[in-house]
This record gives sequence, C-alpha cells and structure tokens, in this order.
Amino acid sequence: MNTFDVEAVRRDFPILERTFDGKPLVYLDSGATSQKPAQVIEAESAFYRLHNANAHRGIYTLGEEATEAYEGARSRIARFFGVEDASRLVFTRGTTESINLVAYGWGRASLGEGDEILITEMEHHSNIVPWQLVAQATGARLRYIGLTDDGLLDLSNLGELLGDRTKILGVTAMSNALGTITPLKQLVDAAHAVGAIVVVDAAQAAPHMPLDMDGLEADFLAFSGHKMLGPTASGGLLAKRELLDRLQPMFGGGDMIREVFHDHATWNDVPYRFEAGTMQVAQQVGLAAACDYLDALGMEAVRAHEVEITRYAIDRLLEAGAVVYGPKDTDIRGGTVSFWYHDIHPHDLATILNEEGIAVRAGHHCAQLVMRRYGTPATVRASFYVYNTNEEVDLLVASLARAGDIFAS
Amino acid sequence: MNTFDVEAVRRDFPILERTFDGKPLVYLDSGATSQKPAQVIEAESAFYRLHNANAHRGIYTLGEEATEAYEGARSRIARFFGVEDASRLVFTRGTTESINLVAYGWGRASLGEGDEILITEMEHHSNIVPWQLVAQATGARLRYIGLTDDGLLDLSNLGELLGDRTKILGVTAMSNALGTITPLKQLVDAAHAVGAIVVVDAAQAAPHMPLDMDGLEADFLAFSGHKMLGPTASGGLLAKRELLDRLQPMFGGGDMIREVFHDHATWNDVPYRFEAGTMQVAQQVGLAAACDYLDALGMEAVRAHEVEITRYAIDRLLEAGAVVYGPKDTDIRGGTVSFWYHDIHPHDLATILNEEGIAVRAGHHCAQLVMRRYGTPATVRASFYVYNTNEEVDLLVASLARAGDIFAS
Amino acid sequence: MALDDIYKEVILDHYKNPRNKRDLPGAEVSCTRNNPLCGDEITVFAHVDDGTVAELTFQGAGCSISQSSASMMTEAAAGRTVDQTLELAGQFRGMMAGEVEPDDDRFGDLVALKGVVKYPIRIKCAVLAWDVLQEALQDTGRATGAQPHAVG
Amino acid sequence: MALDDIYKEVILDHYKNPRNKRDLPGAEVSCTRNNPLCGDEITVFAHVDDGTVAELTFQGAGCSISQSSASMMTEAAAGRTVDQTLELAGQFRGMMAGEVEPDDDRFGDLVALKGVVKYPIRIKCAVLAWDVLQEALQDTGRATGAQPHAVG
Ligand SMILES: Cc1ncc(COP(=O)(O)O)c(C=O)c1O
Ligand SMILES: Cc1ncc(COP(=O)(O)O)c(C=O)c1O
Repeated sequence: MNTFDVEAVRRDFPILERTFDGKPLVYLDSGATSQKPAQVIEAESAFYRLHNANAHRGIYTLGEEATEAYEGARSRIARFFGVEDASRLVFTRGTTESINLVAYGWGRASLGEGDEILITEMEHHSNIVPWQLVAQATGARLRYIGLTDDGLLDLSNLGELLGDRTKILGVTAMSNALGTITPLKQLVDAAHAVGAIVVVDAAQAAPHMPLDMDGLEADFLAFSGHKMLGPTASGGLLAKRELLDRLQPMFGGGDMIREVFHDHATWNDVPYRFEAGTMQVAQQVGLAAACDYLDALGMEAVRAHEVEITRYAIDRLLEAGAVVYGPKDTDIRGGTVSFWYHDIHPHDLATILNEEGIAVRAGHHCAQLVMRRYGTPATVRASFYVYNTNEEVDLLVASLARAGDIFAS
Repeated sequence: MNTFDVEAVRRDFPILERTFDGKPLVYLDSGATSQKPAQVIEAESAFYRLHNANAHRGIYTLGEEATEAYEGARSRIARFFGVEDASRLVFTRGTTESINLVAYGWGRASLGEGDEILITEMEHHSNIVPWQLVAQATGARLRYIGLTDDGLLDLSNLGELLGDRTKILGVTAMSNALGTITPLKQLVDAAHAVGAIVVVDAAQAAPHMPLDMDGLEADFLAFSGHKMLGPTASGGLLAKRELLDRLQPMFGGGDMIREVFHDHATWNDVPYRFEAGTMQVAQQVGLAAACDYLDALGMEAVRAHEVEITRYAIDRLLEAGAVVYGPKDTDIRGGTVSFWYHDIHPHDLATILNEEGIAVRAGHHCAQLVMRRYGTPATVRASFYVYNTNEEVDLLVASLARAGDIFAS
Repeated sequence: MALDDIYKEVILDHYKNPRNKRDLPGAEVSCTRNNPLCGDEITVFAHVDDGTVAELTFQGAGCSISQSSASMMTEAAAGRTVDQTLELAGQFRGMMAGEVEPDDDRFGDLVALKGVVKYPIRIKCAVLAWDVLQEALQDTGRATGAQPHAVG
Repeated sequence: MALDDIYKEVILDHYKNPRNKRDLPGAEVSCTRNNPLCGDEITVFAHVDDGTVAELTFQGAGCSISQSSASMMTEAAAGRTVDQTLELAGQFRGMMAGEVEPDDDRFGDLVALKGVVKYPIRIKCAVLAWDVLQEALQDTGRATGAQPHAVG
C-alpha cells in the first residue's frame, strides 16, 4: 500500500463502531493493548470451527491440520521479524513470559557473584523485576543505565557501566512511558564487545516499526501479540539459534521432553523443549493473521502514519500548554505520548476524557522508575496506532480544555 | 437437563460438520483437547469485537468492561469448582503452567535435603517433570506410588511412602492414559495427616465429572480450559487462600507488583501477584462461557453420559478382542480408553482409523511411566466427551476389523 | 452532565485546600499505602488517646478523589472513638459499594463522594485513605505500615 | 483405496520379517534415537571398515513404517561407502519430502515407502532409522549415541 488509507483500516476494526453515551470510541490506549481487526478475530475462531486439535500429538488428519496451522504460524511470525529459521521462535504468552524465560533459563542458570546485569531506568517492570529476582537468587549485581532530562538513555557513562562483568544487557527498543526509540544497534555492539548477551524488549517496537532481528544482532527479542493486532495470549521469544541450544527449559511437562524416567527426563528439540503443555495454538494462528495484516499495510507505512499523527499530537498538546515527556523529535520516538495538562491529576483527566468517549491511560504505565526519575507519580498517556486519526487528536485536545474549565472553577 | 440430548449438543459444535473424504469426523481425542461449542467461540470473539482493552489498567469505560469481563470470568470459573472466593483462582495457560507455578513458588521455595515429594506412576509428564526439576534443584527426594496390574494406584505400601518427610503429594484425579479415577479424598486425608500439601492434577477430571475443590480439601488444583470446551490458553490453579498467601511468585513483571524500586519490588495482592504481564483475557472469558455450557448440561449428566458410552465402548472392544488398559469398572474410571487391537501397532491402527474419519490418539500420551509399567511403548486411546455417541463407538469397532484384515494379509 | 456528580465543588475545594494535611510528630499510629494501579499514596497519622482518635492528619499525593477523601476523612473521624471510626469506615465503604444510604450528620462533606459510585474504577481512589486508616488503627504495633511482602 | 499406498505388501513383509534385526557385537558405530511423539525407537549398529559400511544391523520397536524402513535400510546401505550411504540417506529424505523421484536401482524395496508421503505425520516414522544411521556415521566417537541434554 502506498498511501495509508486510515478509513479503510478503521472499517476492519469492529470495536470502533462502539459508542459511549452516543459518542464514538476514541481509542488512544494501543500502548496497553491494540484492538483487533476482523481478520484476526476470524482467524482464531476459524481455527476452532475447522481445525481444532492438539498440535504435535494426533496422527489423524485434524491433528495434522492443527500442527500445520501452529507451525505455519511460527514460520509466519518469525518471518515478520526477518527470521527464516522458525525454530528460533519460542511461543509464549507475551513479552513478560518471554523475558522471564530468559531470566530463568539463562540468568539463573549461568550467573553468579561478581556477574552483572545491566538494564535501563526506562524499562517496563517486565524487564526489571525478573532481573531483580535473578540478582537475588544468584548474587549477581543489577545496574542501571540512567536517563537524560530529555527522556533519552544517558550513555555518557556507558563505558563505566558496561564491562567484563556484564553478562546480560536488557533494554527496551521503545519506551512505553516516554515513546523513546533507543539506539539499539549501538548498545548491542557495545554489549557484544564485552561478551554480554542482549535481551531486547520489543513489546512496543514490534507493533509500530520495522524490526529486523538479525540486522540488530539481538540475542533474544521478546514481543507480545496482543499489542500488534493479535489475540491476547499470543507472542514469543526470538533468539539466535545457538543460544536456544544453551538455554535451559523453565517449565517441565508434556511435549517438552524426549524421554521420561523415574528420576530424570531428556529434552525434546529446540524450540519444543521450551513449550511445555498445551500451548496457545488458536492464538498464535490469530497472530499470524495479524502479521499478514501488518505486512499488507507495510511496516514502513505503519511507522510513517504514526510519525505523522504523533507529530501532530505533540504540536497540538504543546500549543494547548501540556507538558510532554520524552523526546519531541519523531525520528527518535514512537506514538506513545505521555503528558500532564496543567496540574490536573492524570486520573482526573482520564475520567473527564472518558466522558467524551476518549480512552487514554493514566498511571505509572508499569514504569515506576521513569516516573520517579521525572518526579511524577503518573502521567496521562495517549498512544496511537494504525486506526487513529488527526481528528481524534483534535478531539483529545478540545476535551483537555474542558477539563481545564472544571478544575479552574 | 434431565435426559442428555446428545444430538442437540452436537449441533452446538461447528467442527462436527467437517467431513474427510466424505466421511464425517468422529472425534475421539477429547482427552488431548476438547472441541468448542459455538457459544464459547462467540464469547471469545465478542470480547474482541466489543470489550477489548487491557484489564486492570484503563480508567476508561472500555477498560472497566474488560476488567469486569476478566474478573467476572474468574468468579464464574471458580464457582464451577464450588469456590466462592474468586481470589483463590490464579489464571494460567493450563495444567502444566499451574503445576509449574506450585513447583517453583512452593517446591523450590521451601524444600531441601531430607524432604520428599511423592507422586504416582500414573501421572502425566506435566506432574512428573516439574517435580524432578524441584528435586534436582533442592536436593529433595522424589518418590512414586506404584500401580497395580489392574491400573489402580497401589496403596499397599502407602504407609511406607508417605511420612513426615513428605512435603508434597502430587496426584492426578483421573489418569489420561488409563482412565482411572483415583481415591483422592483418601489420599488427601493421608497426606494431611503427615503435614504434606496435595497438588491435584485435574486436567482430565475437571471436564468430565463434578469436582468440589473444598469437599476434596485439596491444597492446589490445576486444570486446563482447552480440555473442558474452553479456548486454548485458558485455565488456572485453584488453591486454599492461606497457601496462596505463602506461595512465592514465579514471574516478575507488570501488574504483579505494588511498587518497584531499583533494587527490589513489593508484590501486589493475591491472586494478581501471580499474573505477571498481560494475561489471556479473552480466553478466560471464553472459558467462563464453557463453564456456563457445562453447568447447563449439568456435570452429573455429563458424567452419566460418559459412563454409558464408556461402558458400551469397553464391552464392544473386549468383544472384538482388544486388550483394554486400566479398570473396566466405570465407577472408577472416566471415558478415556487405552487399548491394543491384536498386535497392530497403535500408529498403524490410528492411520487406518483416520481413513474412516476417526480421530484417535496413538502414543505414550505423555505418560511414559505408565507405558513402561505395562510393558508397551504406546497404546491407541479413544476418549469420549459430551458430543460422542454409541454409533461412533460402533464405527470405531467396525474399522478395527478392517485394520485386522490389512495386517493379517 | 455526569461529571457534575464526581467533580462537585466541595470535592475540588478539599482537593485544592486539603484539611489536616501535615505530619504529626509523635503519632502513636501511622500507616502508608498506595494504589498499585495508579501510584496514589496516602499516609495517615493519628494520636490515639484512651481509645479515642484525638488527632488525625494525612500526607499524600494523587488525584482529586483520593486526596479530597483523605481530607474529608480527617474531619469526619477526629474525636471519635477507635470503634466509632472503624464503624464509620465500614459505612463509607458501604456507601461506595452503593449499599448504604449516606447520612449527612455522620458523613459531613463525605456525602459528596457518593457520585463516584458511578465510576467504578475511581472507587478505589475514594476508599484508599480509609484503607490506610483502618489498617493503622487495627495494627497499632507497626510503625512503618502496610507494605506487604517485600522481596529479598 | 488410499491405504494401499502405505500398507503395501513389501512394507508389511519387512515389518513381519525384519532383515538384519540383531545386535552386532564389536560394532564400531552405534546410535539410538527415539521419536518423542510416539516412542518408536531404533538402534543402529555398523561395522565400518576402511570407509565402507561392511555390516549394518538394527534393533528397535515401533510401527510398521519405522521398523520396515529400518529393515530396508540395512539392505540398501550395507556394502556402500560411508559417503555413498550418507548420500543415499539424503536422497531418501528427498523422496520423503516429495522432492526426489526414487530410483529403483539404488533404493530397492525402499521405493515402497514413497506412499507415506501422503501421510505427513508418518514421514517421521519412515526417516527415523535414517536419522539414527546418519548420526551414527557422522559421530563415530560416541558409543551410546544421541540422547541430547540429559537432566541432572
Ligand atoms: C492428566 C493430565 N495432566 C496434565 C495435562 C497437561 O495439560 P496441558 O497440556 O493443558 O497443560 C494433561 C493433558 O494433556 C493431562 O491429561
Ligand atoms: C515496553 C514494554 N515491555 C513489556 C511489556 C509487557 O508486555 P505484556 O504485558 O504483553 O507481557 C509492555 C506492555 O505493557 C511494554 O510496553
């Protein structure tokens, strides 16, 4: 698609027909979870209606169809990230489970006293708490890359933070609280130079910009299907193949084993040894349909659409007197815009916007370290996706004025 | 419902309209995963079309609807097991994840040298391998309750196996390889008498018979939604409330925390502290619809229907000269019938049955210890559910004869 | 307009001009709690003298609902016995659950919060201060309050 | 009837009367592998002499496809050089992927397994013996074979 036809896109999303007290839904919380196009909803339910069986287990035709659907989804989703070898994709419920898998299967299994894990203050709790637990269990030290006043990673002391002791670098590709796109390639190169592996949190980046797993040379990359038009419970962990061979399984159970004896078991091949028990088969099939949908739009076009709307939103918000967090330059930020309007508490603002049908998030966005860094307990966050329009931004800004009236009175 | 109207039930399952080479699907693999009624498929997709948002996060109306749907599902599903306090239900992807949660959060957190974990040779790998990993990590000893020649638990030496050192008893409520219903209440009482907690694997029992969590006095009970008419990725872990207060979280991440600092975090309330990251919201909503469906049929009626068909199937199979594993008495077994027909290898038999549209499972059913106990690498397994009929059993038995012809030639 | 139900003048007044918002040196009782969803935080301090809440103050940060509720609470509860205060907390909770008809005499300005019932997700904001107070009074032994289950 | 494609007489014959199904004392090369899905298991033993597979036997248990394939393999591969054997393995795999047209001369009875291509899930059964052989020949150092990643 050359020009991005947002009206055509909107027609694919049944939920956008919802109204609240007569006011159409203005959904500006795609950073939390995206809405789903009819194509994805249908792919998941068609699986149940036509091909449902347990994957990898049945010798009968239906079982083969289910296995093909599931493994076909694996190939399709891996390809969305430029990965041809589907065995490099481990299915999980999403980013949080993916990062925990690395934390258990690599972090706990290999770190010890004297080792260091380096993450950033920009991380979502899902890329912080698992490493705190690893540090507590192993004696490794958890360190942080700080933030600049502009909402960027402060790399001025990277040489001091990243060294021979650093075994793992965990970093988000795009901040869910600030919108910041991080200089991943530079960080990956620096980490590899000291022998650390890099775990990329792509929860926010994957839905919104082209990502090339191998171009980045990331070691592990975690993503959530539900944020990229896919069903809840879909998502995965991409990895370099040789690292998966060394990763320890986290869960024991069915399908991840080769043989089970009374006192021990042997593991199945990669990636199956990481997928214990019945997996989210229908949901990964739905996510494959979401990848089809996004690739048909073109991830460059998706990004361009969001850059446009984000530029417009930041300009209008600043005009209206809002304080916008994170970088203002759309070259280095995504469509997640955190702000304060006057001194109206984010909760109050969100409640008032909701009366106009506008759904924004108010809170710490699972990024309390970011909030603390910028001295606020919470922000309002508007986050944009393929179905949002500049008119929706206008509505948002007009409603801010109304909130201002209430609190000025 | 007083009389069980299987034809009415069948009309609710769209997949039963499938044919293979003109032959209607005869689905006899519900032990692996059940088919889904239209009501469940619709509940999940209606959530996406109408109420999709991230639960527990949004201040806006859609977010409240999503939270209500998700927490409403929690209450509904807990009630299916007779549990009124919904906070006793932790959502997971299914039985395997649930058991692993106990293995990590209780087993690894509290066991050590000198402690013992007692399980049975009848367990599914999902209730074996997690405990092997606990034993290896903690130095605890893993012991087994053996099996009798009839496919029952051999409790003759229970007094020797279960003692002060036993900290955890893991036991299935119904065997997926033999059909055996275990004497749970007796085992729970015996375990509690020595101070051990009991982890019940209800993957097979929950779909097929009434289960009363508190009547059983089970400490933890794990189940899978996909086996009880629900979506893939739905399911959970039920527990005594005071045990959840002591269970350690397994995954770190968003929503499971109260506050996050650089070096540590504090936990959210039970059960949220066990639900890190975005959960399978739409799927649990679908599972709630499955509970509605099953309760409308009545679990006593479901069980009675399956007893009838199982009785019929065992009689016909024995007549045909098949060797049936596990107990023959339908009072102490469910509708999962493992057998050998003459000396035709289960794989071959399954392939031949598949030509008639019959879907049975052939293999070790993730129960290699059972297979080894009875000296076979695999069995054919037919497993019945609400939509199966005696006519389907007739078709199965007629097709066996055909397989006999091929291999006799 | 529905918003009038929640953003009443008296609420905004308590929010902008909170009563009894200060530390209370030598308080026998104090407790801090936050709302994990949003980060609203309230600390309550009380002098408890012979079974009576002699003095009650708070500190905190958060939205208009959580902060005005705390401010109103300090006015409504001070001077009551501990038992009376806990009873009032129960009645306030009942009002926020839509189960108890508020009674102007006992509730005073708190009656204004009734409109929040229509905004389910904000109810937690309104009751936060009461949670903290209840915990503080039930648990006079602990000085630093109710942070449960710290890691490590 | 489609089943004729898979349960051909020659397959059933090799299944019921397996060739070279025995241990091979003093074998330079041996390897065991199973199919985790179904538990089929094959062990391959070979005398490798001066780069040639001088003698080839197997042991195992499983379905007609896995066992007949092993039996046919021992006939087809014995006497070839290691390189020729590995090449044959590649061609057999190609046939089972539907990519290589089988050649009667080289394949002998193995041609009969072509019908299994229509039964995707059974293809693993047909290639199991070849997986084991390939692993055994590539990896003459290891005696006990290819059980990967044992726990503990
Ligand atoms: C008795 C039993 N336990 C555990 C499991 C594992 O359940 P799931 O694959 O849904 O995690 C199964 C299903 O295969 C089972 O039958
Ligand atoms: C940057 C980032 N990381 C991790 C997560 C966690 O993703 P999930 O909740 O899908 O596990 C999120 C989403 O909330 C996110 O925005």
